[in-house]
Amino acid sequence: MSSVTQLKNQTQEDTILSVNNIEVVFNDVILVLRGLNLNAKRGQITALLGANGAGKSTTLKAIAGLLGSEDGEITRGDVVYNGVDITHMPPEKIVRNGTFLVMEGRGIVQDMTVIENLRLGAFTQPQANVAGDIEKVFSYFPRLKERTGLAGYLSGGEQQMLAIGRALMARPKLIMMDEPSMGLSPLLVKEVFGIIKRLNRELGISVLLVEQNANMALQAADYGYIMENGKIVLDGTAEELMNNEDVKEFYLGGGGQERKSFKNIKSFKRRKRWL
Amino acid sequence: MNWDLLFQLLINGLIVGMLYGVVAMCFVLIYKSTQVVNFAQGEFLVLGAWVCWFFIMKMQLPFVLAFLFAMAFMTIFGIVVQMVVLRPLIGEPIISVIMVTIGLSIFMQALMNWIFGNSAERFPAVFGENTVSIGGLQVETAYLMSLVLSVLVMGLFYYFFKFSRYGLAMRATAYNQQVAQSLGISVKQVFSMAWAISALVSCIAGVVLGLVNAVSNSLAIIGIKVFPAVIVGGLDSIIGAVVGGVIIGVLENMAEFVDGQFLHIGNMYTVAPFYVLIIILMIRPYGLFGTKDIERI
Amino acid sequence: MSHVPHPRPCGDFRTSYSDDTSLFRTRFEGWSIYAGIAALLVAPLFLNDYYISQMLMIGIFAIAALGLNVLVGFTGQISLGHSAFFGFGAFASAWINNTTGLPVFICIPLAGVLTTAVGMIFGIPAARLKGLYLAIATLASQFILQDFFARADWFSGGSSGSLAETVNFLGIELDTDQKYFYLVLFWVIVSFLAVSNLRRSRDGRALVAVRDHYLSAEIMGINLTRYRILSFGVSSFFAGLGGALYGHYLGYVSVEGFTILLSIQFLAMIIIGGLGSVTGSLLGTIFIMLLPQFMEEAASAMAVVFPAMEQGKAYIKEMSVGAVIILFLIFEPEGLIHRWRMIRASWKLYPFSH
Amino acid sequence: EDSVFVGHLVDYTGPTSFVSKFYGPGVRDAVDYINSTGGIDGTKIEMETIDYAYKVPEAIANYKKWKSKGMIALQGWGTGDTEALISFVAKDEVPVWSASYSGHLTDPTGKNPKTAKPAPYNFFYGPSYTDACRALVQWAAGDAKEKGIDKPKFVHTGDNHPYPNAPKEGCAEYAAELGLEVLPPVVVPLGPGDFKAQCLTIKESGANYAYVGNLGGSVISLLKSCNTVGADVTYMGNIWAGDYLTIEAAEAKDYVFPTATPFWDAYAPGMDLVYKIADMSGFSKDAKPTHHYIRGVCSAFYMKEAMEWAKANGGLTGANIKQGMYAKKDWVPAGLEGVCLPSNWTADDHRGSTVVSINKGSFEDGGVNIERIAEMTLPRRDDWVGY
Amino acid sequence: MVQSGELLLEAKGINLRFGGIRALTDVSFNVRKGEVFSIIGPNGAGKTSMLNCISGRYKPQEGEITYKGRSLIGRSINDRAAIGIGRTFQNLALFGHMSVLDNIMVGRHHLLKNNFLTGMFYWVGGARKEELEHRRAVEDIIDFLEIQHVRNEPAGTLSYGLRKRVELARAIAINPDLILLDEPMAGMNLEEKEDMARYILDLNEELGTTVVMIEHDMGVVMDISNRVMVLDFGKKIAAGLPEEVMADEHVRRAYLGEEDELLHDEEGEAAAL
Ligand SMILES: Nc1ncnc2c1ncn2[C@@H]1O[C@H](COP(=O)(O)OP(=O)(O)OP(=O)(O)O)[C@@H](O)[C@H]1O
Ligand SMILES: Nc1ncnc2c1ncn2[C@@H]1O[C@H](COP(=O)(O)OP(=O)(O)OP(=O)(O)O)[C@@H](O)[C@H]1O
Ligand SMILES: [Mg+2]
Ligand SMILES: [Mg+2]
Repeated sequence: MSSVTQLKNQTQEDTILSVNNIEVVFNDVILVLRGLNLNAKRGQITALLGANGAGKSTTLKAIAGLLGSEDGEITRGDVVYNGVDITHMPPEKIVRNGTFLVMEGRGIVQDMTVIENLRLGAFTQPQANVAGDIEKVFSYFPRLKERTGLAGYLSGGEQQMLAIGRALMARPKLIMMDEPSMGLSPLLVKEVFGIIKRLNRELGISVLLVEQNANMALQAADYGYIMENGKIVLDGTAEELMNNEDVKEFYLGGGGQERKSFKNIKSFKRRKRWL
Repeated sequence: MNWDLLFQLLINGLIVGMLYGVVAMCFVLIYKSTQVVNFAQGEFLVLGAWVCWFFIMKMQLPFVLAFLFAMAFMTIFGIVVQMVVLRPLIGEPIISVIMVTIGLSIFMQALMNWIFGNSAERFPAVFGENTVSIGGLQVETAYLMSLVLSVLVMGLFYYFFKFSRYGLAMRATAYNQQVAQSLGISVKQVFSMAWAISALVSCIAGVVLGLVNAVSNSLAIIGIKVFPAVIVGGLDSIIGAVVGGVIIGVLENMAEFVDGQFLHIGNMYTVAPFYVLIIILMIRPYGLFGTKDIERI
Repeated sequence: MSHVPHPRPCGDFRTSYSDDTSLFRTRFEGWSIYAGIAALLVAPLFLNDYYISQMLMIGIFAIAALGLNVLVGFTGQISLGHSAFFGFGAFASAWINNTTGLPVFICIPLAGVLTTAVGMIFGIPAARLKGLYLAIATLASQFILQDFFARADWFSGGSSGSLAETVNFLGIELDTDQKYFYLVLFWVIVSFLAVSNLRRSRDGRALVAVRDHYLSAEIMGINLTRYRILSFGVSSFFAGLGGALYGHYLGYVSVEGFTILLSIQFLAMIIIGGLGSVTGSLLGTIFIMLLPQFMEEAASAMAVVFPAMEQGKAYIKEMSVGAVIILFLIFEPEGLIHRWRMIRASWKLYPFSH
Repeated sequence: EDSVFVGHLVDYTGPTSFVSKFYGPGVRDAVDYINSTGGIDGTKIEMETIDYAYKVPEAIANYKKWKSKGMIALQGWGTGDTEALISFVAKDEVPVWSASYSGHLTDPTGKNPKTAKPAPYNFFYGPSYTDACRALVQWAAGDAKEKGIDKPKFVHTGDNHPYPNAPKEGCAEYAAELGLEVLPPVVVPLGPGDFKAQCLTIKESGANYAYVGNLGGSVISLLKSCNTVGADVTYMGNIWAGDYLTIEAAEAKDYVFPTATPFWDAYAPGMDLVYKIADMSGFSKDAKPTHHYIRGVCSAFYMKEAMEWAKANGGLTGANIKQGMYAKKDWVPAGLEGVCLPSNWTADDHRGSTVVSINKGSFEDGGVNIERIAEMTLPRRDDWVGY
Repeated sequence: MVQSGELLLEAKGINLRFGGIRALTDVSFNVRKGEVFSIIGPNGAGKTSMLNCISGRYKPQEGEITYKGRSLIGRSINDRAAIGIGRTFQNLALFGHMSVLDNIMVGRHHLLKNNFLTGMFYWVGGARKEELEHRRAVEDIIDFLEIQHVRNEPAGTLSYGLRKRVELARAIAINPDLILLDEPMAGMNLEEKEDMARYILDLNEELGTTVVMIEHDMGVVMDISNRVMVLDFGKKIAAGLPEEVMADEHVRRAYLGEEDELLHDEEGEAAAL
């Protein structure tokens, strides 16, 4: 279980994104990713799970080329998107190539209105599409339509909706989402996952999903990775993972037995780590 | 009470203030898209004026042509400076970038001293009439040119920021470079654009200053003089910059009036705008047109 | 701003909390600083006037730069008017001495206190203003104070300036650079210790908290207005102290010396040294004070090799000063102190720490 | 002893570079010439020129550096550094020839109650700012009479700074004494800008004569603005504010200013030496030097002869050189007849000369015309020492 | 269990508007000493705004909030810490450039006595002694929340989940009687949520701190809260014991989604959300 399962019987064409053995270092000294391998298949939803601080967000930023402004860099390995090496490509090119990251903490532009934020999402798109796409986003998130003020005054969940909506404006081929369900009400979580599935099925957009809500994520995903301490420690099809005892216990809650109440967990804790 | 003098000073304030406004606009542009305060603004103005002067006096070109060449030169200069000096600092703390513009101003000042000398040089007469009379006040024709040009430029900016996606891109870049990058905006491109436009407008303002005052490196001081105008108007508002410029221009002249006629304290001209600046800011902490920070938690 | 890590030696050898809050990261660092101070104490016996006066001036300006670093580095309030407070201290000390006849060595800290009060008055807008709006409001204090100096004959002697007596400490006339050096050294040590201590105690933390996130700082019980204004006070105190030392060193204080250009230089010192870093304030001051002289030497040396350069020497020197600042920031945007930390970290941590 | 060390402060890149880049080379070239002709009776002057860009701390740093190199004299520059160095040079016994002509530098003993601080080691060549201004108002009084102006009005313009303010009080007092009406001073910033507001005030006040206390870009802006506004005022510049470059850039009309030497192309027996000096360095090759260059030459030659005296009378020390400045009466350096005015320095009066030439210049038909219109000799009044 | 304790916090008729937006309409509720009180509701319902009213960031146009019997309206924001109200934030509000330790020490601000002067003379004015004492307390909190390993890291470089924990630590450092938690478990996986739940319960049971919590994870809310209030469009639509609230028609529709699905698979759903 401790080895990284390599891709089996997958031809190159099926893989839209492959991350090969990358290492990421911050400030020249802090090593965060230590040889991470990951593949996202075209037209599929790939989930990336892991504990706090495992390096999930860092992985996504590395793929999107956004480490520069945090003084981080990829020191080893490469990232290949659609057969093109994008390891050191400037981020705007990566976006133009069709990869879009919805950042953790949402990254909406607070001092712009909702519409302006959406238009910004379509920065790389022909301007003719914009009006139609905005309507489409509003149809997904009707609540946004009513908010005419600055995005900074939106509630946390509304900001999250806006961030997702903005990603759709870019019409990406591969969408990477960093905890899309964070801060959303249960009803909306369901809706958002519904939307993700629809995008995937109807438009064929590939998705790389970082999620803490493992249950939801694995239900939606085709394939999943679990990472810890900057490395992938387990991977498999969503089904395989859902039936894995450890995954069940630490990510899904209750492994077969009855669900534990949060009340009764108290101080007892069995800590299992793969590494 | 000398109404006539008051009236003339008022007109003068309006007109001079308009030029402050144009210079202030150069600041706002760079600030709006990169959050950087350009301390080399004054040097940009002077360089623009020198280059235009050079084309007229040394290359014997007619004014209009020289002006156009100077504008082209400055646009390229803005881009080059941006590429060599500012691009490596993308993503670094803003205050370091501000410091770099201070270094740039030291560098440019010395370079211009070397190339163009430290004396003041006369601009040849470029208008048929050097002055025109407005409301009984003789005003340099150059100011009218700046007026026309600045209205034009302002209109363009307004359109640019309101409707073009590059306007949005600039604001997004100013907000957070990482976020902008994640949206497919090339921060480098935005920087280039901002500096190019700002240098271009600087050239216009610089040439007007040169026409009015003769060109000399010490004109660079205007770069700092317009800070109050920028702030009164609101750091990120193009319209605010112009309004702020006019307010400061009028204030200076009114201070001169009150001082010269009644108080005889001296120096009110320089200092009074700063008192008013503080008062305005205490009432409106973001200037007249500046956008408020979002204070949400 | 990206986040600066503070790598410590691998493995934590500290065994108590007081160790952990110690001013020095390692015992070695502590000893080197003691040794440095000891070396400075005997320096006047060995070095000539020039070096002593250089160190003395660096000391004076470093005190003021340190003050600015409290304001800009700790609290995050940019000030473009620091040299006015520096000047105020210089005038104030001379004024107190000339009017009350108090001994000069007492007037110097008193001038600091007086400048604190003035700084807090000019800090009032900070209660409402943020960022560059505040920065430019401080520009107002620069011009208003400068105007005041040129006008207030009773205080500053107006535009003709005022005299500052030499310091007499317990009968010893500190009339040579060598003697004055000790007075400056004393205040440098006191100031740097004070600010280092401030940084690790309640109010220093509060200032940094205000800088990093004032909204949550307020909810954590920090009175924003109070701390914003107080940080102007603290900053002005050191400016005033430095200014007073400067005034009595020159013996003569004139309004000409305290312009916006000097304010910008102070800013340059702390940015190049490292914002929010006590040691950085000193390093930055050394850098900015010595750079023109170094460039002068370099340009002269070049002119010997290339006689054609002789003519443009002065310009080349100024241009190099600008260019070095630019290059330095491109190479090390977070200041000397950051570079120093990185160097030290890579000695200890290389290749990787975690 | 085959060389002595002298410091030389210049501002080629700072706010006063406009004039320093003429005055500085004057000193520099003169010293080079002196060295090439045998120095101080065989002793070479080793002079280091440093551009301190008008930054006082830098000036002090260099002063200290030079002091430790054994500097015995200093060729200084502006008001800022000169004032900052007064007590150092007095303590260190280093005579200074500054280009700051503030009146209070002329009181070495502090005998005038208005002198805040005696300046025993400070010298300069030429009239003090106050004396030059007095000469101007003296001329103005005569001019007004000629023009039939009944009660002429005089106004001081300039920033509220040591340099423009230096002559403010003394000059106004003398103007009043001469029967001019003294108007409240008009403050004009030291940097360039649009000064139509100030010009309107001047115009409105009905002033006839305006003293221009600033220099460089500020003066140009003021003259241009006032020309636009159309005030009928005679502008009288201080010595640094008047030269052909200023007149040309400002396109000035009938601008009056004082000098203490001939102009570059004027004839005087001593000018041959000046030309020779300038030829040696090629300074006059590209452009015509302003008269500030010539004052620089004078400044260097007075230093030279004082040094010669010192060498012959006890050795080249600062204190001896200072004594050397008092040795001669109606002193004109050898070879500079008609260039440097006969000067007298005494142990309690550092006013070298009180003779002021008054000139008027205009920009006409694309060129500058300057004519000398008067020479004023001021009395050496005791109450004017240091003031 | 804590059904009838004395009232700690009481809000009456709170109305809050931003221009045309009615963020809160006539909301009243009370919190008893020692209980865990949860606020739930759809996005944009006004939950965070409610906390902001309590902690003084927003001033409701109408209504009254009393805490320990005294009115909170009109008190300055920075007073909140001194009277024992601690708080965490939905959109992380740590001091990014300060170390984790210093961040938590800031929480002790109102408990510390040293000031600029005594702080500068660290050794003589007793500042050192005091700092070290409080440092000890802070280390206990660090141990309690198991963040020893990041103690000296600048907070801004931590991962999202860790930052949430540091925020909690900072709020605990205030020594609050009432702690307001805004989605403390967002961005955490199950295991981490369990940890968090344990911290909150320990805090509540062992230190007696009253907890007001906003949370979208129904599993957590159901399990650890004593009472729940539901907001929707700024209005209070239900309140009471968790089970009662869950049973409410309106809540199920507006907040949890379609009824039948819930009824169908209540267990799994609750765990997942
Ligand atoms: N800019 C940075 N500088 C230094 N260290 C960093 C930086 N960004 C992240 N790290 C470190 O990298 C590690 C991984 O962080 P990352 O944000 O990728 O975690 P994550 O898996 O997304 O966690 P979470 O679920 O909490 O969001 C953490 O230990 C964090 O401290
Ligand atoms: N300062 C403000 N200015 C304008 N509107 C605001 C402001 N603060 C909140 N709002 C609006 O008030 C409503 C309630 O916001 P609030 O943040 O309280 O929601 P919430 O219940 O916390 O939602 P979420 O679960 O998404 O965080 C939202 O529609 C929001 O847009
Ligand atoms: Mg993350
Ligand atoms: Mg919320």
